[in-house]
Amino acid sequence: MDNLYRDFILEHYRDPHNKGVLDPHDLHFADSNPTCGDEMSMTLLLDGEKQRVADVAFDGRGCAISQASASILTDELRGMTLDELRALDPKEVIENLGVPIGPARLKCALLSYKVLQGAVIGAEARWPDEADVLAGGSAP
Amino acid sequence: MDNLYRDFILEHYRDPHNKGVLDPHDLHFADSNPTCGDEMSMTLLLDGEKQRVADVAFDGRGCAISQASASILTDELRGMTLDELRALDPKEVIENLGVPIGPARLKCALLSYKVLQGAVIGAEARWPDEADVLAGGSAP
Amino acid sequence: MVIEQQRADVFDGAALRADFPVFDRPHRSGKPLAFLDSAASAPKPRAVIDALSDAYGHHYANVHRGIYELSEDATARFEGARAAVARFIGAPSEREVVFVRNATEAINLVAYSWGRTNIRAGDLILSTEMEHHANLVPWQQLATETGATLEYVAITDDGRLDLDDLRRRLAREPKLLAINHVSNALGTINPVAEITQLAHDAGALVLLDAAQSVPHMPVSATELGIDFLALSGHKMLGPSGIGALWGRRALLEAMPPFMTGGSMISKVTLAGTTWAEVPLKFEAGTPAIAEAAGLAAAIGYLEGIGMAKVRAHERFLFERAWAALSDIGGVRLLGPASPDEHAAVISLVIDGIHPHDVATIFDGHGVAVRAGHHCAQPVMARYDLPATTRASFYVYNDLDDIERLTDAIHATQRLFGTA
Amino acid sequence: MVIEQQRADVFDGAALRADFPVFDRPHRSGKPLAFLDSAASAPKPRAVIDALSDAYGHHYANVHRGIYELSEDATARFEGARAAVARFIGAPSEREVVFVRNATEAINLVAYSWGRTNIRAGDLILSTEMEHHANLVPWQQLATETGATLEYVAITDDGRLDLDDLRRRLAREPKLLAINHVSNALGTINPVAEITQLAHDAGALVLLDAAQSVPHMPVSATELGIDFLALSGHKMLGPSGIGALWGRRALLEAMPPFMTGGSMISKVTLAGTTWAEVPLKFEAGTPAIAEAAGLAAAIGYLEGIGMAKVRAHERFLFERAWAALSDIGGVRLLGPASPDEHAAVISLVIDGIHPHDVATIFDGHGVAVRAGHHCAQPVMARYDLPATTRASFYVYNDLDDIERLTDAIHATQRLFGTA
Ligand SMILES: Cc1ncc(COP(=O)(O)O)c(C=O)c1O
Ligand SMILES: Cc1ncc(COP(=O)(O)O)c(C=O)c1O
Repeated sequence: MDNLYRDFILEHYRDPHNKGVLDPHDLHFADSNPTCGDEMSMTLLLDGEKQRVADVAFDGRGCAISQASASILTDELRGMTLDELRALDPKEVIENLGVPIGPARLKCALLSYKVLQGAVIGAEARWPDEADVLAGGSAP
Repeated sequence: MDNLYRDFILEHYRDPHNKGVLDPHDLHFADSNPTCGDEMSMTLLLDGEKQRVADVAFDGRGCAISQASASILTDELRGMTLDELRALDPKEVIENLGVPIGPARLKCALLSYKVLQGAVIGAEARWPDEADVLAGGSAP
Repeated sequence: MVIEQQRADVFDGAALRADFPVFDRPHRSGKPLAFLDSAASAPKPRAVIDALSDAYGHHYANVHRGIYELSEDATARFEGARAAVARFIGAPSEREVVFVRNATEAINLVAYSWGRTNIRAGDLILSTEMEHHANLVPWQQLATETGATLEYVAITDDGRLDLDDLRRRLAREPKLLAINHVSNALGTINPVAEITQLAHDAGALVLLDAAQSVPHMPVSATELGIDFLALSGHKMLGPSGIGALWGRRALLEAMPPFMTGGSMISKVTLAGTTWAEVPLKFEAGTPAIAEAAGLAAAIGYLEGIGMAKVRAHERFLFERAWAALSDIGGVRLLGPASPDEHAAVISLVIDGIHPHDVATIFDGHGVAVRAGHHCAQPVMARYDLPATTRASFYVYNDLDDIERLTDAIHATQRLFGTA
Repeated sequence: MVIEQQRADVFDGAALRADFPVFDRPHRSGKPLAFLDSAASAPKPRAVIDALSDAYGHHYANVHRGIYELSEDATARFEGARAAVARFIGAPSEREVVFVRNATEAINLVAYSWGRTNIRAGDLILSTEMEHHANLVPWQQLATETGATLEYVAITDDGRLDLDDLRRRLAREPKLLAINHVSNALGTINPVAEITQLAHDAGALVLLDAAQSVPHMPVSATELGIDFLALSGHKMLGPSGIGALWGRRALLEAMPPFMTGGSMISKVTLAGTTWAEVPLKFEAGTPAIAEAAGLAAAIGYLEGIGMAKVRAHERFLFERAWAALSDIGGVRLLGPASPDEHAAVISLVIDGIHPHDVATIFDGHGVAVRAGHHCAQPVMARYDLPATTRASFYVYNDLDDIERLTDAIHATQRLFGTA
């Protein structure tokens, strides 16, 4: 679908926000999308109370969708509490992308979400259930 | 196929020739048709030179086709040499039955042949290849 | 003999034949086909055949990995079929449904994967004397390889499971009870909910071979309380080459894969491999894609009738057939007489005539039945029979088929002079 | 870019599209379908779809055990399909052909049955760096379970098997070499006859994963000299849910069964079981009956064209596609450049654009390609790529598809600003 590749998606891909590795950091996780081999890591720095996100960065290689999704997602995280991160709805991540994501690209769009979940739960997170995430009817 | 069940087949079934067990005997073998559970044994008595069949009997339970086939086959064996028995063509066994045998009943018709082969080779014989035996075009 | 045409059932089986092309085909007997071998495999309605043609013609591509329209379409239909199976058998989640070739593979999968991980020397596995070979031989193999003991729950003279014998054997704390819901050789319906309760109380898991029940009656894995369920698509009007294993998610997740290869992996390196999530972990390689769509169509066809009605229809035919057959001299019937305990699968013996002869002669009358051991040789041994003749009924059967059956028996007895 | 329409090949691929209903179906791109993913699974010609409908509608019953017309008919067609497969792959006898679900199951069958009986701790098994997961993971599992060593023959930078490395590893006397004929990730055609000679000289058996060769070129198991061959029906225009294992008869006969149940037994008692003869010994339960007929129809369709012509057609398309793609800046091609060593399967990398994005954008242009690791993650690791885009060709492809492909690449590069 060409209309996945709106200008702002391509801009995020070419010029991703929050790309890199935070050093020092409080949380770190790396995961991959087994269907395409994309790898992504995320580092988070917390505030003094270790409650809220002070800074965040992601790193790794991937497609435009996974990179743009990570770029857009990480922009939203500063100031959020760990509980808020854990409660994040994958549907919202998809909606925030602002382009129609079908089942074939869902894992690309959710890789950043999965890595983030891994970072906050301290273990590999499951892929969200396709049926749940696409139920909103955002499939093309 | 009703025309399998000609009167002479049913007569052989009701009144089989050479039924029973020879005691003493020179050769003995028992085998079964795994698809229907029929079991058959054969005993053969050889002549003084242990070359030719002096007497033969078969025993066991089975369908009309396997019983008639054994009855008809055993009628033919007296006086034959062991080499002749081993060279017996399963096609002839089918032809001697005188009724059209299709693939579904081939094992019934050839059980006696297989038991006889077992007796003369002293080990379980293989089922003849269906394609070979039916090639004659006797299939319905 | 003419069977009285008053009906107490719920739909007209003969009318459904119009949906099944096989009944239009000319048969060499010159007679219409009285098909009484559905327990072996069922004919297919046009709805299933058309669903296959449509799936192959317009929605076919490999599933799961394709980023293009056709593959997304094929994947959605394949996963939709999984959901249909889950709904049809009352499974809590479609993620617990593994597509396999047939019930046999479903049982082998459990024997290999669960069995090789959980069964140790000295363990006890229970099966029963009434099982199909598919639910016997894999357990024999498992017992042989692991040094476990395999025992068979006894059956009664009238073909019911001996519940006292079951209780005695359960007291020795088997790890698993592998049992069929409906016996294909006897027609017996086992009281599975009650049996499962007993087995669970004794700490045993229950694997249900539902190959003969799911096609013919409402079955809910949840309500029965079982742990694994095996079924075959081809016995429920669906395509050949597809079946399903259902298992409780926690069990499936703890099990290692059975076959390995594409689709079932998470990450492969030359040094080693990690597995995909359930159910993909158990589906190595390209699955029976269009056949899954065909199975969903078969489920749709059966749901269109309603499984309670299917069961009522078959119960009615069973009662009529049992009564009619009981009236014929020289005919013995196997299995329980009560329609509560007996599906529309009737194993019979005609005195003095071998089942192979029976089936051949019936074929000449256009009546298709099965003759043999029905892949249940221990049942034959139990009743000291070489084989039986089996007539089994389904949605397209009706009273006329019972008449054709009884007529064929009379004709056969006349031919053999045993009438 | 317009590709010159002068042709050096043998038939008109575009004209064959009329035989395949999928090309009539409307696609959401609004454009005709340029299907370049046949290496994953092939569309079906009407001849196959109709053969399936006919098999299900008029010739369907369970096979092997039925004594009535329909079952005899179904059995004859099923065994006829086995003979067709044997003929198609140059097997000495159809009794050496085992029907399975797919190539993956064929390989697992050998790994379980032959492997568990013949491989001991310390033994060496060889596979290669270019294998599909189906020909890697089963051997990893076997090695892990038995304590054997699994090594991978190296591949060269241009994707050919490193024959020196093969010789070195063969010198250590492996028991088995498991190798693909054509790599689905690189397109490489391996010199199997030569490799088999080397392996046999070293005392190793050769299992050939022919999933990507049998559909596309004449293959003779006898001429290649191999010991086992695995194939999938769905990649050769046939149905899903059916594939075949061929093995030398003596090997198959010496192997224990893999799955157990009905049809594959000789005699079952509660105390133990004996097995049916090859190939039935390996076909537990009800097989993919109608799918076998469909596979025979696919073979008939391919034989109607002639496999030498199929190969010539694809070789022509490969040469044209390779040349056209090589001309595009920012595009890198994997695998050997010679058409003698490269099937019509081209893995490519477009600089700066991820294959997943490529495939999605191509889909918008009606061009279906595969993006990913192609179930060959070690190949990706070897070339340090996360994934590639793969275009694969078959009988219905032609020069217009190459043009669609190159146009789509240009459009993608423009969209990403990398043109
Ligand atoms: C080289 C090769 N081997 C094996 C396979 C596995 O085939 P299937 O998924 O049909 O078992 C494939 C399919 O992609 C393949 O390309
Ligand atoms: C009770 C029962 N279990 C298992 C099976 C095996 O089914 P399949 O051959 O489809 O694997 C059958 C089929 O006859 C059956 O009747």
